Amino acid sequence: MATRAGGARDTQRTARAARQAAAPAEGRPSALLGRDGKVELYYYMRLTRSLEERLVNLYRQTKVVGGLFRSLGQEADAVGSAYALDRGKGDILSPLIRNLGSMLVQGARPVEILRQYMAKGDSPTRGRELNIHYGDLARGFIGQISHLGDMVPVMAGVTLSFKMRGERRVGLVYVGDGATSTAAFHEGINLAAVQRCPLVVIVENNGYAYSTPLARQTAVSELRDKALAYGIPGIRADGNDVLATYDVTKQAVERARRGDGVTLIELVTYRRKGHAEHDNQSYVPEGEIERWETTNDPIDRYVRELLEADRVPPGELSAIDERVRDEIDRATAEAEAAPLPEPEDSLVGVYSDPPAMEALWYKASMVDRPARERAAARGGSDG
Amino acid sequence: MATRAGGARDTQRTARAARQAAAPAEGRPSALLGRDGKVELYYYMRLTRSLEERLVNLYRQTKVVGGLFRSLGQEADAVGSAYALDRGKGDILSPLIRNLGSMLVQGARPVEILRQYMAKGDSPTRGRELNIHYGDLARGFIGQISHLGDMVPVMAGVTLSFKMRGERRVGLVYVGDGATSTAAFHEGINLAAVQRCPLVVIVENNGYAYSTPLARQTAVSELRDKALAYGIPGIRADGNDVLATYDVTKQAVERARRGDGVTLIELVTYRRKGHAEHDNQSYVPEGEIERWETTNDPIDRYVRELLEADRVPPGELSAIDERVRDEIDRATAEAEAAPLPEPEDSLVGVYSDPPAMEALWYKASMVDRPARERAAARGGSDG
Amino acid sequence: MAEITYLEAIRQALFEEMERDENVFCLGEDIGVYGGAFKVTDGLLARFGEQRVIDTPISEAAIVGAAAGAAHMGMRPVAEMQFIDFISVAYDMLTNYVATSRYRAGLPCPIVVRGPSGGYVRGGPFHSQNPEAAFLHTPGLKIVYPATASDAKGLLKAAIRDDDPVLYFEHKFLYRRVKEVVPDGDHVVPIGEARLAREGTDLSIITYAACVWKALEAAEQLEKEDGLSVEVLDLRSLLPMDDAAIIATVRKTNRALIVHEDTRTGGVAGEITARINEQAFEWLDAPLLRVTAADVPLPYSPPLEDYVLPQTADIVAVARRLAAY
Amino acid sequence: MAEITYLEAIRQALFEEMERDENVFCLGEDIGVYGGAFKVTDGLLARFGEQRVIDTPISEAAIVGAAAGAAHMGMRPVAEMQFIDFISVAYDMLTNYVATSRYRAGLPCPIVVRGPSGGYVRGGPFHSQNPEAAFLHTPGLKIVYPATASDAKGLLKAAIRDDDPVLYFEHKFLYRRVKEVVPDGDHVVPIGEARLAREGTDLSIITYAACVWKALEAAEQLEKEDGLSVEVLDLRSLLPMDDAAIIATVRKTNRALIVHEDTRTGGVAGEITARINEQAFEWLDAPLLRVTAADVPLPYSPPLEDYVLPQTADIVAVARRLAAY
Ligand SMILES: Cc1ncc(C[n+]2csc(CCOP(=O)(O)OP(=O)(O)O)c2C)c(N)n1
Ligand SMILES: Cc1ncc(C[n+]2csc(CCOP(=O)(O)OP(=O)(O)O)c2C)c(N)n1
Ligand SMILES: [Mg+2]
Ligand SMILES: [Mg+2]
Repeated sequence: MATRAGGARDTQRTARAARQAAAPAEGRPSALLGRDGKVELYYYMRLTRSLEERLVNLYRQTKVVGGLFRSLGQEADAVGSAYALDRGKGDILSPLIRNLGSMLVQGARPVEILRQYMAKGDSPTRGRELNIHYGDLARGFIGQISHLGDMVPVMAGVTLSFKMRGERRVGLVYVGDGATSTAAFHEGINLAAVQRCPLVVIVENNGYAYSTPLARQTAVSELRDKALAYGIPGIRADGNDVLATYDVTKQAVERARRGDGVTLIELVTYRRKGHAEHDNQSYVPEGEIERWETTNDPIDRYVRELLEADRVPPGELSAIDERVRDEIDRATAEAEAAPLPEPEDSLVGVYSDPPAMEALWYKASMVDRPARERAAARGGSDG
Repeated sequence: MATRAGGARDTQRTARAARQAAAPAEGRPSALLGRDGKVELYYYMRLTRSLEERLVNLYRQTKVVGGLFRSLGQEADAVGSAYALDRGKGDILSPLIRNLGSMLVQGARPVEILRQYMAKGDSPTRGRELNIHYGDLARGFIGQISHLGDMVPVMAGVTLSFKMRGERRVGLVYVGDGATSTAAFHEGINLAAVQRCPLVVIVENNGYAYSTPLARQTAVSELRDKALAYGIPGIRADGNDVLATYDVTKQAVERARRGDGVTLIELVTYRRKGHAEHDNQSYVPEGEIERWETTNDPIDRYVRELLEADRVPPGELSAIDERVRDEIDRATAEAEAAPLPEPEDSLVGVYSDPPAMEALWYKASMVDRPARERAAARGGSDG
Repeated sequence: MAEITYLEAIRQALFEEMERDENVFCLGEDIGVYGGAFKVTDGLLARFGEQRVIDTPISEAAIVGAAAGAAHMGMRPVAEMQFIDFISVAYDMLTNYVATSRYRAGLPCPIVVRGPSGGYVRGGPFHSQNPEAAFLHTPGLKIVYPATASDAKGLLKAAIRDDDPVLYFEHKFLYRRVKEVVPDGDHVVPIGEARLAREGTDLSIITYAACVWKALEAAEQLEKEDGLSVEVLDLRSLLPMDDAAIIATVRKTNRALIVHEDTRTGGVAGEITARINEQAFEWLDAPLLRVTAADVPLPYSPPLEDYVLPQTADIVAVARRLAAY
Repeated sequence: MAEITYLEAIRQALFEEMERDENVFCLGEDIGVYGGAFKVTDGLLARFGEQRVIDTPISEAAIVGAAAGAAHMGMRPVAEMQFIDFISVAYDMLTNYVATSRYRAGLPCPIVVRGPSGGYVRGGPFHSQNPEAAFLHTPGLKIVYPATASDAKGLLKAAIRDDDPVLYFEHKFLYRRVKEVVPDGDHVVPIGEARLAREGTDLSIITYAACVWKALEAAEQLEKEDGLSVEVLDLRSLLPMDDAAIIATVRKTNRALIVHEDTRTGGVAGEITARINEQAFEWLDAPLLRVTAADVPLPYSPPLEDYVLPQTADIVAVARRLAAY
């Protein structure tokens, strides 16, 4: 019946071959991490969790402006995957709302996160954008916007430019299970695949998109199968195993760096908190959250591994916890002390030229600044 | 490495199972078509080709307003797939630009097509839309818009309503190879899949999207693999074999009617003419077109099959050719005689209420109608 | 009869219309089990079941497209955008497919697309948008944007019953802040009719949505402090626009300011200015002035958002200028 | 120096900018081997190779998104929409991601999105659109829409060199119908400056794109038949808009009509009216009048299209009314 090719079997063979090409080889990359690297992974996971816990406190004190988004129970997938990038080589990632950990790995500072959440004038976006929506090219992360999926085409373009210029840099973009249904995800990953851009797409499957379980999002049961539509390898790994996450990502990153194109990685994890703090998760089947908490917490699992397999002394880990606490305390004090932005800063930087929009003439009466007198004096006439 | 399920093999098994479920069974549905049915398939293919040839003549005489789009060499896939629907049951299809044949099967009349192309006032869209962009719910076809992919969500909604109301009707939507890259294709087919809508998606792989070959459109080599991302069966068949096309579509249609959801069918064919008449196909490798023309013309192939396997006397087929010519001659005369629309009809029917937009006051001076005097007399004041 | 909130008014309209007509159904993200991000569809799933309250994938283009397809078949879909900001993903479907359907194909497309809109809520640039200006420009669509609980209910009912596509923008700042007793029975507010929110003789404020309340506050203050009699016209419908009501108030007071929360350039106020200019030029004793957001993406930090969005004090300042002109 | 067409001017600008700056590259559907649906990019592939002239899948959102990503990295992408009508698919990317990039993230996004626009070509509702009004409303974008070959070249160069995103609309009716000798050398036309296309004293026509030519025809006719001296202002840039030039012509002639090919309601003329009203109210001796398309999707059959779109005769009729006011 099929004319131009030989039917179902060929396709499956291709798909299988693609998977094998990217499947972890005998020697796991994480074997080369060394003790320091392994401990550092712990540090970033702990920093993520503790920083979010601090944010919960601040949220309850109504010091957070807007919603609060948690990655409780998902710290391993963000940290392990970001750690697989090479910051020295100029790799770049674009996180999603539950990838605070990946930003910390790239060098985002707790005080920045706190200022963002508190809408401070010296926050990285000067109070313009919320929560972890910010970036820094120099440190290798680009801020997301709210519209899900949109960062996939953007990162396709970032990595297209690496390819065009012959730079051996790699990009990594995160999407949630829900975001795989978006228009932008599809157009972006397909373009990247056909252009063989050096891009890794992490699909963080945490079981839910807001209240919507995976089964209502898509008819596939494993999100790695989304890769099959784009002719790229699709890998699935345990997102709550930080080393496994590191391993699969590292292999995909190196594959991209070699010029072999895009890999999609599904990291299986679980969203233990609601979509945001206000969400009471009434839609979650009883016992599900507790099961993940007690049997599959990524930090607990990793601590056991460090203590048992790597024989890290417990004191070393609690010293890290201490250091993290200190860091966050200092950052909190610093962030809380910072002022909110000046109203008129809102007019600055829409364009490169002019550097600021002219204030609407009637606003002059509200903020008492000499610079505005002129505009006010003109009367109802300068639009 | 995979926690929630067992790795690559499971997925492949699922995919294979899905394919087998929809693969043609021993008894081909076309075996039940009977002689009349088989001859009717020939009639529609011939009608498609001859009607387009007439349009080429009219185009050269500059009687066609706008571009002309051919389906030369693709008649089988449109006719065979549409023929698999059950018009008596209220099935509905939405064609694309190369699916004139599918509309003819649903009862579109040559005179309508000719009037559309000549922008006549009594064309189905009263001169508002071009070429084959029109529909008729009563006859079971919905007109496309130019924006590729957009009909997929629309047909998802059409078939969702069948499901909601418990109607045993089926929908069928055509997209080209190029249109699989669109946002709307992705969002629409995924929604239909997860809702198990009674929808058949035909991907007409004719090798090109305008000048862009498949290899620049997507990194998959077989478009049926797009189905794997949506958890639905993906079938591939020879689109130049009208009976094979009928068979796979019929099975997918019955599957949909049973409530088993969406099937994606890739029909492999070839676009022997340019994107539109003006396109000189300079980008096509030498000999490719001739090869398809001489060795794989769907009408030639079917004629041989009818003459040899079904022992249809040649005279019966030439009588059909004759009948088609007559029909088209009459339709041409009728269409040519029809007047262009009245200018002011352009204002009618944007909304149900008001039934027409008010004419801009200054247009009154151009069309000399008493009804407009009033508006003109009002002066420059009624917007 | 108890007071109900603007949000509850919307919920009631959905409920009553779904009771009235079995062809009415809802689709959108998290509208079923969860009852919607703002709980607007709370209780619908329990009452009407999964077939009529459909949780969709995150696919705004498909939500709108599927609504259109179902509408062709006689259904009356109400599609929710979780935040109206995401309607941008469905921009093609709405402007090209939905809006032209009747005109180009004679195919009715009676859908409602609704969702939480507007700012003053510290939502930042992607959870505060006012998308009306982007669609005002599309023949074939209708647009409503209510300011009161009664209008929220009555306009949603009218939108669902309308034979053409209606964009129904609901202001999330008003959801729980605005309450009133809504008329009993089958309360329907016709699309295309403005509402005189306050009578006055010295000048007119033409506005809609959350700014209606700021205009009323300003009018109050201007009356008290300046002895000015200010008329406030709440447009409610933006497409079609109630030209008669706009012209009537301008011819009455001879001075008008136009207030909207949306950014200035290319905003709805321009269109209103053009219409007044064409139809009441001789009645104008002063230029038409606009009070709007500044032309920037809406920032999130309170001092920034407050500065960018129109405030009561701005309206007062401009009204004084206008009165003194 | 020979005359070149509007189309050739665009091609030359692309060519010269790609020669000048290796960061400039083009991406879009069928722009490489085929040279674009209108042959605007003809020859680029041969000269600059596949890395800099990229044929993409049919994915307008990805084309614009990828352009943005590359722009962040220092590239200067020029993205083609095969017809500008398909920019609607990229509406979210443009308005939410691209336009806000500098403001919310300090991330420059110097991209150009260009494509064949406009009607008068029997293209029907989906190959004739004028999308400027949909984007005028988006702070962070710039919009240009040239009428002459010189401006087509000079504005495209300016757009490519601009540090912010520019929507560059090119009118397909003008592609091969308009020709002129384009200034030698590195001809750059600054964004934001209107062009006085004809001087006059009795009334002003403010317009842009293909309608500039209709306005000039009308001015000619009005001079001959009515002895009227008509000034024609070609805006060229719509965002930012050249308020100074608009106000200057209105203060000079005291009577203005605004002409655009796009539909009336929500069109750019509303914004222009508001600005004139605010800044030159006392100078107006007559209402500002609009000549625009009727508020319908653009139909394809010649009598319908001709009736819906603004014609020279319409401009003449309205100008006479205005002169007699
Ligand atoms: C285009 C778009 N539609 C809707 C939303 C509203 N929304 C924000 S988060 C969310 C769920 C996301 O789920 P998922 O992608 O699985 O990420 P997760 O929150 O689970 O990490 C939704 C629907 C959005 N941000 N963008
Ligand atoms: C969203 C969108 N982008 C671009 C176009 C312009 N366009 C019209 S047809 C075409 C190629 C279509 O190719 P394919 O889907 O393979 O269909 P075929 O013409 O081969 O039947 C393109 C790019 C369009 N119509 N819609
Ligand atoms: Mg999720
Ligand atoms: Mg094709």
